[in-house]
Amino acid sequence: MPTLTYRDALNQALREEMQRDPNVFLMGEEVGLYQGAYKVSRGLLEEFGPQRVVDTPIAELGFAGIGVGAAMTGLRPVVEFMTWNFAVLALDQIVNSAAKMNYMSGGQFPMPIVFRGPNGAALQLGAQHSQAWESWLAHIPGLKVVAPATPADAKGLLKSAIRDNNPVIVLEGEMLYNTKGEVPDGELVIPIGQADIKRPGNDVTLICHSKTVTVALKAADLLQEAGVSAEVIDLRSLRPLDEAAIIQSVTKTNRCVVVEEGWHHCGVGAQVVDIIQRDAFDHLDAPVLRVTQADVPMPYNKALERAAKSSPEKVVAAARRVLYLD
Amino acid sequence: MPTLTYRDALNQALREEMQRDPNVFLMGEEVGLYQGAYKVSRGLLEEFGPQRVVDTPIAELGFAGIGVGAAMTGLRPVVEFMTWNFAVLALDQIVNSAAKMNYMSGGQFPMPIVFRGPNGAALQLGAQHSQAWESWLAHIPGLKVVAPATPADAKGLLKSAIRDNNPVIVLEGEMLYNTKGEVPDGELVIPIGQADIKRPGNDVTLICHSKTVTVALKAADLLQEAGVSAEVIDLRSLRPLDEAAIIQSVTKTNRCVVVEEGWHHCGVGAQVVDIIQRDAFDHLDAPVLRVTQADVPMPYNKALERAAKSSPEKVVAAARRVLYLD
Amino acid sequence: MSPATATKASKDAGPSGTVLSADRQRALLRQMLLIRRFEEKAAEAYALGKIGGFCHLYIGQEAVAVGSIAALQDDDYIICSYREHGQALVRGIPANNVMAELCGKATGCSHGKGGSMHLFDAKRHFMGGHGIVGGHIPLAAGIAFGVKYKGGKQVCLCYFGEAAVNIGAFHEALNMSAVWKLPVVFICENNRYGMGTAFERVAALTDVAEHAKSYDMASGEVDGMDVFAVYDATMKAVAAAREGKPTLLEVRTYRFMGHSMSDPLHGVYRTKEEVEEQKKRDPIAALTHHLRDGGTMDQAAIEALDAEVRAEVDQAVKFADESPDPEPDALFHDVLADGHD
Amino acid sequence: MSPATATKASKDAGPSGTVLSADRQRALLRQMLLIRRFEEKAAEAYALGKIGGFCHLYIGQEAVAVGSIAALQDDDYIICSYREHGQALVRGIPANNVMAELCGKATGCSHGKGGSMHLFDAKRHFMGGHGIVGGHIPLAAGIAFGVKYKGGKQVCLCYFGEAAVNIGAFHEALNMSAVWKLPVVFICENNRYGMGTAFERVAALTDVAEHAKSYDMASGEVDGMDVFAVYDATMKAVAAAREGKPTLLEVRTYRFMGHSMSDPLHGVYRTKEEVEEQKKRDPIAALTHHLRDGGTMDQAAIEALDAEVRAEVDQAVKFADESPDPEPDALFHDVLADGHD
Ligand SMILES: Cc1ncc(C[n+]2csc(CCOP(=O)(O)OP(=O)(O)O)c2C)c(N)n1
Ligand SMILES: Cc1ncc(C[n+]2csc(CCOP(=O)(O)OP(=O)(O)O)c2C)c(N)n1
Ligand SMILES: [Mg+2]
Ligand SMILES: [Mg+2]
Repeated sequence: MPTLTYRDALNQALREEMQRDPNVFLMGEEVGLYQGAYKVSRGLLEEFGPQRVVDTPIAELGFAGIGVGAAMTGLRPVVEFMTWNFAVLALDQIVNSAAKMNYMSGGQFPMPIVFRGPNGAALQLGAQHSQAWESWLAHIPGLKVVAPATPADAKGLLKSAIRDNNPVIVLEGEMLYNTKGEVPDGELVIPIGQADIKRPGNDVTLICHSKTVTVALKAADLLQEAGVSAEVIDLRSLRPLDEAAIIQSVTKTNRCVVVEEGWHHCGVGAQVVDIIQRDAFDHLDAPVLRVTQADVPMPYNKALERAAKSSPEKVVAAARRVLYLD
Repeated sequence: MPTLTYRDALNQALREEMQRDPNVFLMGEEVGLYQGAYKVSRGLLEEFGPQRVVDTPIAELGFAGIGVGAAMTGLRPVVEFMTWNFAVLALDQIVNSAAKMNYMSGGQFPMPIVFRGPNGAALQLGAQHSQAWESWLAHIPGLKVVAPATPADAKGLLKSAIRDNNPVIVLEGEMLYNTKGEVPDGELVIPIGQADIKRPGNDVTLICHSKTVTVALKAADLLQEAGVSAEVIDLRSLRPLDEAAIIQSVTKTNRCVVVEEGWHHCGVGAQVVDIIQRDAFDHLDAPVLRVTQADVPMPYNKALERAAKSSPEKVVAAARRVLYLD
Repeated sequence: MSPATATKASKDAGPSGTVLSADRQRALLRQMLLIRRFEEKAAEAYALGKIGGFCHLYIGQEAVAVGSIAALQDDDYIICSYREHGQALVRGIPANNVMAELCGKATGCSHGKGGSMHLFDAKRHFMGGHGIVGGHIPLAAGIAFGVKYKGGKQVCLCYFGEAAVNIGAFHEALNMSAVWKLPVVFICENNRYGMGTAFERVAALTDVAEHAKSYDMASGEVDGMDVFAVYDATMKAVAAAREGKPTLLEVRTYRFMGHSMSDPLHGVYRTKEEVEEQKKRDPIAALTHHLRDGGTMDQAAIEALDAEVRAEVDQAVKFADESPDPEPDALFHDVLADGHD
Repeated sequence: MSPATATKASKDAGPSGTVLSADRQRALLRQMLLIRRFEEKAAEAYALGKIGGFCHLYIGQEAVAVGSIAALQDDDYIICSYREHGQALVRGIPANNVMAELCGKATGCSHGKGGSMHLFDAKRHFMGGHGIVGGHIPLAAGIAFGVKYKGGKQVCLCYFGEAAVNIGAFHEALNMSAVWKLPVVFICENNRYGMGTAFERVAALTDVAEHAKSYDMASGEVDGMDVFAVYDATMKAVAAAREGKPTLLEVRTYRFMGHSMSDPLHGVYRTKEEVEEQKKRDPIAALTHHLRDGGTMDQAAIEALDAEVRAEVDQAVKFADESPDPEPDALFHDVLADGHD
């Protein structure tokens, strides 16, 4: 199987879907001539021309709305946000137009649109450029939300997102774009809503998504050294959540730690905990613990930033606590 | 003690704080000449003049930012959103400017600003005008978030909010404005971060805030008829959460239902559940259950809307389940 | 308005060159009356509690929807704010289904899920009423983008109030429409107030059309009480739009009712006298005068037409009354669309 | 630029009527050199990994910050985008503390929490660098609102790039500034590109100043490579702002470096030739020529000044290198401000 970067896997998904369906087009800042701020759209302008690879002004609210309007005419827009930090300006269109249009029209306007771009912190970008929005987006009925962690998942989920008749949020990661992994050529469609066991284990479940999958896998390595077998569940989809996969794992391990990039209060992990205590109450041998970003805006200083982020060490510490090892 | 409407209690808080401190001013759509879309600011233009009661254009992003800028010069702006539905346009200023300014400037710019207005559904306003944003706002470090349910709490919390040196979100309720209650004259300052036991009980804890306090109190009445003593905890403050009050009650009752107006997925209730299972794990005799809005955009039809909202009956049903009565 | 004006205006009507036939003039009157009578009944139904929530009437502004939509082909697109009953009716959504929607019934044009502010009809290319001020202006540009993308010849008409000019979305959408040469016409219905706020209190310049210049866009100022003037201006703008030249039209009109059914007709923000004065410009009175003076319709014919329209509206109320609520299950339908591409 | 121009320009400098003294002219050159040398060192420090994240240099645009801030009083306010090293230095934040901030040190002007994009100095009324394009434009209006509210006489200068003109916040802020007659000057630094996008590809009209007309606001177009022209235009605008008349200035400039340290200097979006051509307009070269030709400074004096500035910047690097990181506890400080009113 070919090895690709996460970036190229996304590029492949875009290219294949644009080849497959002339109604698919890409719009956003710098996606065309500049080949994408993070080069995800490299070569697409050359292959598909400026009508289908549309450079926009810096006007997130406006071009998100233009995407939604285009979807109302049956097109399948892929709207790229240079980063999700800037998409906060477009939330009105995402929430009030895209997520509600089909419902409030009584089913007359399906909304086959994708909003995608890198989410969460990279390195030392400071408070305004380091935000993980998944819990906000997952809160909203009418949206689907995916957050792939590997190149294969990125390709397969983006293809599903583009083919879906609903607005799908694709949360990528600046720190993931260069990571490599095996990606099947051609058709690879991963259904939205399925978690993936990234590493099987028996003693404790580590639930994670996007960038924290690496964190959890490293934590699992460290735990292995201490003789603890951790199962790593990558949620992949945050709305809908794969509740069955979560419950199945916790029913087996009886202990769980949830890791996420974003803030603690009302985060995705809180919802995961809610599901676990509700549906696996009698199987839990310890409270579920969470590892999240520190409850602060992201600081610029490198050491402070590192301390603010979730880490394998923090996950290990939490896992040891739910295992009553400390 | 005088009886006031929630509306007039807010009006009194605004008036007293504006009398007390010339740096306090009110801005928003229709707050002046029109006396407020919901008449919360009645009489303020006449008393304080157009410099301190400022009618704005429909430009939520812009005037929220102007409020933040004014706060940077030491003023204490109270920014009214006609409803929080429209504030989604202003989230960039609330999250990226107000909530982060003090942190990213290394403590040089405290942000004594209040953002307030009605939150959540009223009656048949449809999908775009019926949104409860508390879990989004409570997610953000750098903000405080309060959601008073009674006239006295409204007055006391708004006064605290105005005097606070941090951005405080005050979530009111269109359906609450006409409700009445006793409100002490003059100085009434309720510290932010303290829950309130609205009704003591022993068998089950009902946790609620804002409009769902009435729902929980009615449910408690119904449960009483069935011989169940419910304790009703009004969170009042959603960031910070009064974790001690929550844990104390659940430690006593061993069972809990969390009610909220907003959506389920990553709601405020999820965070409350997380805290309970983490800190009162050994005291829980049943999973915590949640009652929330149905996971749909709000429909216009009256019967569907009623079915979508949380209700005393739904709370009773959940309480009976955690009590293993059904 | 005089026959001469009407004829002259029609001659200037641009590519179509059409002088409106007597039949079409009568049809315009019928549409304006339909809106008026419909809105009167909606007010009644609101008072009776059959309609809930916010309900924004179009009384006083009828010439805008009627005159502008007369310039469209059936497959052109229309998108509106929450004040869209008029446009919905003129576009041909039966009064039955509009009234049923206002009453939240399953037979409503949005199946009872949308209500007064969210009328939709996909088949008729009626792209909705939208509730966030300015929010639908980018959608209009997007619809026009879709048309152009597919090589279609339709245009999109986008209606909004003057207060929306102060919000960012308007500017972002105008700029992109101009840059990408989209087939869209922006129709600003300047009724002088956004809720209780006079435009001049919140806009540095009340000349809405001036904004077009910043986007290198054509513009026009139109008397919104004159249905022919609106028609003419829209014909021109639509013809330009079909060639990829968007236009911003400022149509000067007035709302004879309160902002919504829950707001006062007048009060601190405008006087009773002002409203009375404005009512002398009633667009329906102007058109009936014109038709009578020009001999197109006599008083009896006008009254007959009005009676016909009243009957249609009564029937709509009956239809709505007798229609069922959506099934309880509908609560969970259409949150997501089924299927995949 | 010639002595004549400079003198003439200075004579036109508005209310102040000041002709810039030789000393002040030398001071302007010093500030421009300070920015240039500082940014060169920042690029070096970035390459060495001492600076992280995004780092946007000001090389090529020095005349804008220097010329405009020369028109201010010390207690006037300044607010900027993320491309604000130049303004911070000219406002008088010591190079030491700016460089330390870029390196995330506790001695930085934002105590290491802000970084390159978020330089702040409350005492000096330097209201920050801000990262969301357009986001700080309403803040500028709000600062001006605060000044006016308290009856102060200060103005607020607000810097942003031409690409910000396409975003809604710009329009909302301009409108309210005009309606409320706020003491603010909007300085659009038109360097022709937003990242890799030429303005004409994404703006219907490239004439930024045209937007002022929609807000009934004064405007001006200024040669941003001529420090005196910038000074004169700003003097005029600042004087008007103090009387409650905001101005929009479009200052035409050019960035000699890539958008940020992680972006290419040229490539698909602009050619190497274009950059070389533009470098002939180097504002520092223009000013040194003028000072030399006018006899204000000879080559030796210029070189001595440059050496002095280089030493200052070397010292700043040393200061930053030797400064400590913030304490680990700082992570949790200043999320909330203490105390109550
Ligand atoms: C963004 C936003 N802010 C506030 C509101 C509340 N609101 C609804 S209509 C309205 C006035 C709009 O006036 P205008 O655009 O002139 O349209 P008109 O009602 O006169 O037709 C306001 C403030 C809203 N719906 N959306
Ligand atoms: C709302 C928003 N969208 C996108 C970005 C990413 N971004 C940062 S700077 C920039 C270009 C801005 O260009 P311009 O305003 O001309 O300023 P310049 O960098 O040329 O000084 C972009 C797209 C952002 N910071 N904010
Ligand atoms: Mg209006
Ligand atoms: Mg630029």
